[in-house]
Amino acid sequence: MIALTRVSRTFPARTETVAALHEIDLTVAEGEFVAVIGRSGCGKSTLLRLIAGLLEPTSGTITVDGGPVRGPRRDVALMQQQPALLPWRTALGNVLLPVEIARLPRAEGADRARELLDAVGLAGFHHRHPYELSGGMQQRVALCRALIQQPRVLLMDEPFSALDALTREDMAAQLQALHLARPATTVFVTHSIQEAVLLADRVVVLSPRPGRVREVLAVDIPRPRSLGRSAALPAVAECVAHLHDVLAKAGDDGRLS
Amino acid sequence: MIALTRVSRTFPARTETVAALHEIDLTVAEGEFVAVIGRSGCGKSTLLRLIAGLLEPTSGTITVDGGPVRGPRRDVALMQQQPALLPWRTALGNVLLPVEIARLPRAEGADRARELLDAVGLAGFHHRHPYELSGGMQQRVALCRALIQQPRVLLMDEPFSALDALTREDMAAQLQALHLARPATTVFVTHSIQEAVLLADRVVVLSPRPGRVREVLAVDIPRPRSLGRSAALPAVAECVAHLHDVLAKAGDDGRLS
Amino acid sequence: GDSGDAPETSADKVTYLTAFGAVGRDAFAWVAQEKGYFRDAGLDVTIQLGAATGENIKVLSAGQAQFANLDMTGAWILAGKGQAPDIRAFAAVHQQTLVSIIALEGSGITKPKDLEGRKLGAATGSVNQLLFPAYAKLAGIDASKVEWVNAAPAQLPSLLASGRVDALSTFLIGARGIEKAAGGKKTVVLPYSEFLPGLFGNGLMASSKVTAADPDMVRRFRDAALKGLQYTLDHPDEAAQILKKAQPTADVTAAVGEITLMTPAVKPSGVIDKTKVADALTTLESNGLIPPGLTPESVVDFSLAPTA
Amino acid sequence: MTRIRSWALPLLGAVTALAVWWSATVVFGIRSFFLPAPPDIVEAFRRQPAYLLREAGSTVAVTVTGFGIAVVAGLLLAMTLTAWRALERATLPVLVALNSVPKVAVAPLLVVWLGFGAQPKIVLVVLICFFPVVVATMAGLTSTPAELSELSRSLSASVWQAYVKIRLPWALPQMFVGLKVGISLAVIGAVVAEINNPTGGLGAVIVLSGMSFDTPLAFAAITLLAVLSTALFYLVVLLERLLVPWARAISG
Amino acid sequence: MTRIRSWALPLLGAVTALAVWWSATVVFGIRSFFLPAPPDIVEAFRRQPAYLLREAGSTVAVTVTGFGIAVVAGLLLAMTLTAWRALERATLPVLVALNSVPKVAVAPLLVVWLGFGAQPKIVLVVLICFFPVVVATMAGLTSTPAELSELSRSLSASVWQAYVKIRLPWALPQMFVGLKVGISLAVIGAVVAEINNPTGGLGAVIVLSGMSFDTPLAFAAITLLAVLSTALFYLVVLLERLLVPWARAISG
Ligand SMILES: Nc1ncnc2c1ncn2[C@@H]1O[C@H](COP(=O)(O)OP(=O)(O)OP(=O)(O)O)[C@@H](O)[C@H]1O
Ligand SMILES: Nc1ncnc2c1ncn2[C@@H]1O[C@H](COP(=O)(O)OP(=O)(O)OP(=O)(O)O)[C@@H](O)[C@H]1O
Ligand SMILES: Cc1ncc(C[n+]2csc(CCO)c2C)c(N)n1
Ligand SMILES: [Mg+2]
Ligand SMILES: [Mg+2]
Repeated sequence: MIALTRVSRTFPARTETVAALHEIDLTVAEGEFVAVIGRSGCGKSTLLRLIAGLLEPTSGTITVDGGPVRGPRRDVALMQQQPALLPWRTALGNVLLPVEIARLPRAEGADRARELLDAVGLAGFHHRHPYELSGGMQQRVALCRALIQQPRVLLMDEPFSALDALTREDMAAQLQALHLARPATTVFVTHSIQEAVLLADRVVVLSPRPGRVREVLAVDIPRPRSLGRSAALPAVAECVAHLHDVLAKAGDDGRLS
Repeated sequence: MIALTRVSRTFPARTETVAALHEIDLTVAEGEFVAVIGRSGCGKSTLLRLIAGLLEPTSGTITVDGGPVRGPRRDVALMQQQPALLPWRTALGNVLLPVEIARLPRAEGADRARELLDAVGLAGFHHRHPYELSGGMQQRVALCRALIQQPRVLLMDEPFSALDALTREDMAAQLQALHLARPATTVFVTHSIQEAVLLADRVVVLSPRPGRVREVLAVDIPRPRSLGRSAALPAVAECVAHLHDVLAKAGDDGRLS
Repeated sequence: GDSGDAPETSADKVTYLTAFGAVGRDAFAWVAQEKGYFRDAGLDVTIQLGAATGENIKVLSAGQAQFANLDMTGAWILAGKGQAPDIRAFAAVHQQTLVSIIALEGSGITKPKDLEGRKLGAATGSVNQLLFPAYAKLAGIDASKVEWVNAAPAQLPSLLASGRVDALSTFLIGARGIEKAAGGKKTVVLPYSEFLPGLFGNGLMASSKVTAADPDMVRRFRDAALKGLQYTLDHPDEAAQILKKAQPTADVTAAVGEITLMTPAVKPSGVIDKTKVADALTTLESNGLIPPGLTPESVVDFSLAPTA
Repeated sequence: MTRIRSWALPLLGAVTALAVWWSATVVFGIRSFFLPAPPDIVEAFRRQPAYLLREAGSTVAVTVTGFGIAVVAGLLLAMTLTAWRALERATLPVLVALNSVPKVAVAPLLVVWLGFGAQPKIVLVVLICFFPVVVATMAGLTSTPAELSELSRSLSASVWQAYVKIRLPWALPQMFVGLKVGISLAVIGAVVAEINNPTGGLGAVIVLSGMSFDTPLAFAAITLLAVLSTALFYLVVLLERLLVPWARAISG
Repeated sequence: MTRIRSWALPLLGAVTALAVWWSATVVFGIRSFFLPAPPDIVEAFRRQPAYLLREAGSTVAVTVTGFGIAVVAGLLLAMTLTAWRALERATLPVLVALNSVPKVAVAPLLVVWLGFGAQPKIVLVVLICFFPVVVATMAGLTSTPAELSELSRSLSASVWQAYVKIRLPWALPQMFVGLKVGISLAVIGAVVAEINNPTGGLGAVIVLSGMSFDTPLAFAAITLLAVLSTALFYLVVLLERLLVPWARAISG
């Protein structure tokens, strides 16, 4: 479904050019759930932007659904790292934006939007504007906006970063349920190794500066994986410990003082 | 150092008033490190804003250093939930903002800013503007900006939320080192129960809607606590498990679908 | 504008431009309107407020108005430059130019010679300035010793009253208004016509397109307008009241003043004497204001102008 | 309390301004021909209130019509120019050049071309207030935050959808800067047109009363104009409050 | 390639505008005293280039001086009014009312009060371009995002520091809307003053040549004015590029 071949991306700057990604090779099969982890600044967001067709690679080729990526596609949804909510719309209105843009039936869309908002725990907040919501609430609105599109490809950039541990687990469980019911090809950037292991078919570890694929770990734990308490399963613990080590060796970023 | 007595805060809205915090009683001793955890939207950011003097309580009293809070104070530093960087300043320039505002010697400040930026892994990025930085990098710049003030009271709102697991551990370790060397009275909002346990003298659990103090747990593990791997210590694990349970019972927010 | 009574079905719809807004010298048009002279002549006249000579000529040329009252001397200077080739006068309102030097009593200006070394205000680029060298030569003063100040016409009285200039060159009929502006001080008036008697003042004009297409209508308009002029001279106060009724901004006292001051220069017949026109053109030529070659026929339609 | 102060302060300001003006005329002994004192103006107004109000009505009609046309046209042009940057680079300099032609010089030409009706006046109003609307709206439309542009692109929004759903709402607060400057200029444009072609309106009153040396009447017209222009300005401000309440909420 | 197109497009626009104008004069057989064709204007310019350029220089001097004063004063006023909202509520309506007094009506008074020198002209320029600068800067100064205001408050920044370090830089892109509108108005203000009091400058050329029916000369002056005004406008744009490069970087 998604295939990156020797994809590099640099950003020009006054003094020196920043190489964000270097010769990335990666394929994601149809319906597969791939998690991406890596040090801050290693190019995860850049990777998602490239797949979403928002950025062009400096070199290399990206194909989605067999065709080269020339720009954003309707069947690809991106949840950005920032909530990026429209301040003049309520929570519900923000979730409905993709419905309006795709010109889908509004009534159905509104029903689904309300269900989604209720599901992420924003039942009483449908008609609140973003500035009346806490950071985590805003992020959940953005999550609903990505999910309402029911895309074939779902790209998520740290979707749960503003959520507390428990809400995070709830959301991850819901995402897993949705994925099992209707498997969208998913690339999921996360900071939590555990979350990556519990959600993904494969975990991609990027090393920083420039971002390269350091390791790809297949997680062969049967689904549905129970989250939270069961994170202590030996298989999960082993994967987590392994990824932790890979990540620790993956770069000298964020060094101790 | 900090004392909240029956502090409540509501937000007016068109239809109904949102009670963000309800009769909070909390004291933080001089040099103490208190972590605050709670469900998304339970009022953690509101609590910090109240202590920082940015919001007024609807009822109740707040004192810092013996005096009632009437507005922001120079010896209180707040790291907000959003990076809130000035887009026209470089990373270094952003870190130097508090130095300039407090009219401290600029050369010394610049040295310290550079040290801090290097310490958080932004050695090559001193002269980059915020839009050239990744989300996690921006957050680290904001962290440096809070730390450069060397305040007597340090209020941090999810300072590591945009960081990957390993960078997060590095940062927490540095923060602990700084705190041991020069103990500022710290209120630290976090999403990670483990982080709360590893850093804090006491962990405050807020229950949502309205936010109330559900439990205050003293963490009696000797410092320096080794982070990362040692998180598996039985004492830590016990605390984490306990807080997890409290949090799970603390509200029905973010319910599963 | 004021369109008078309901037009008859056969009435010719025309637009008439006044010489300078709505002041006493133009009152006769509203009198003709009010008294029904235009209607009786089968005309449905819309009176528009004109601006300076040049603007009025442009409006006539463009066909946005059929008739206008404007300064004939100024128009002919432009015609001499080939700028108003198709404009023809068909009745004179002022038989002599009303351009004058106006100063305040006590300013030390009582005769032309006193102007030397003084500041003179006039409408920007107006005929008043163009004519001054000729006036100066005949009055025996050195024109180069006078400093000119350009300003908008309506601004001139305040420049004089505030002492920013020592005298104005403007139409003598404005004297009453200037006295009002100067807080009741009396004025000293030195008319150009003392030395330049042959020049015309305001006159009624049309483009040659109009005069050629419907000379009869032009005659009807001319006669109705002149009838209004006659009535105005006979009844200055009533004329001023009629003006005030149509144009609420008009000042009755100043209007009566204008009408009585202009009366000596007016022949209600509107006659335009061909030899006088020729003389006037010669005066302009000899003072270098127009190149030679302009004939009376090219500026006046003598088939339409009253001859006696 | 808030309600009371919401009227008290502007009133206080107006009264102070009047007091300064009045005492200046008294202290410096300025004659009413040069600068009439407030009572002279009140007197002038009371002499013919119906006339003045009728002319004010005609000025408002011209102003509002021209402003309306300018806003719609300016909005469309700003959208076109920001959507198609090559067109902007080709036409904006010409627009700037045309805008710099003094309207006072254009007014007589408009009469020559369009006659004495309301048309040339409306055209002048459009010409004078078009530019600020375009410049401000263009600035607003190009200030969409990168993450919102990215959102709209990632949703494959059409150009039109991106404008209607995202860029234009975001631009509204800045567009209102253009509208506020524009409405003030619109009134001035109407007056300039009326001064030039005094068939009606407060501009005609100003120029004609000037010719009759009736400075108090001219100032009565100017005062009405000031009241009218302030009212229109605050109508625009009111519209802003209604349309973009969120802008005040996200800034502090 | 980009370099070439950066000149080619504006040039294309200018040439197209000229072509439309020229062909209009030919097709409709417009006489040169109504609307001269480009060659008439070039001819008029070549008759006395030194004179025209000298007068243009004098117009530029008046424009730039007045604009400079208006920018500084407008900035200070906008800062004062946004820092002290009670003052804003008391004085802004008066300011709006004063601004609506047509400058054309004020110009003669200025001459009576200040004489015939450059002063009344500069004052008129200041009066005409002050308002857009104030409105735009105020809008910019009140649009600081809530989190940045919160930052500045939490740092206990003084009002002055908050303005200089945070609110003003943030307001710059919006302030430039006011500057761009203002510089165009400034040129117009200079011309209006010069038309009224034609002691020099391109406005004097316009009104004097208009009086003597030398329409091509008037249009030569108007053309120079357009060129000059466009140049000043793009100088402001250049300044914007230099001062607020980050504004383009954070929007898309
Ligand atoms: N300005 C505001 N207007 C209205 N309601 C507000 C406002 N600020 C906060 N709230 C409400 O107050 C409650 C607490 O918000 P707060 O931001 O303190 O939560 P939080 O604990 O920080 O959440 P998170 O972990 O998601 O950041 C929420 O229900 C929110 O909707
Ligand atoms: N627009 C840009 N201009 C210049 N450099 C950029 C730009 N966008 C990203 N970069 C650089 O590219 C690198 C990768 O950035 P990216 O945002 O992809 O990181 P990330 O892995 O998402 O980090 P984080 O976990 O902190 O969000 C960083 O070094 C960043 O400085
Ligand atoms: C108060 C007053 N001032 C000036 C004039 C004269 N005037 C009016 S228009 C114009 C220009 C004609 O070339 C001139 C000289 C006047 N009649 N009344
Ligand atoms: Mg990222
Ligand atoms: Mg929060």
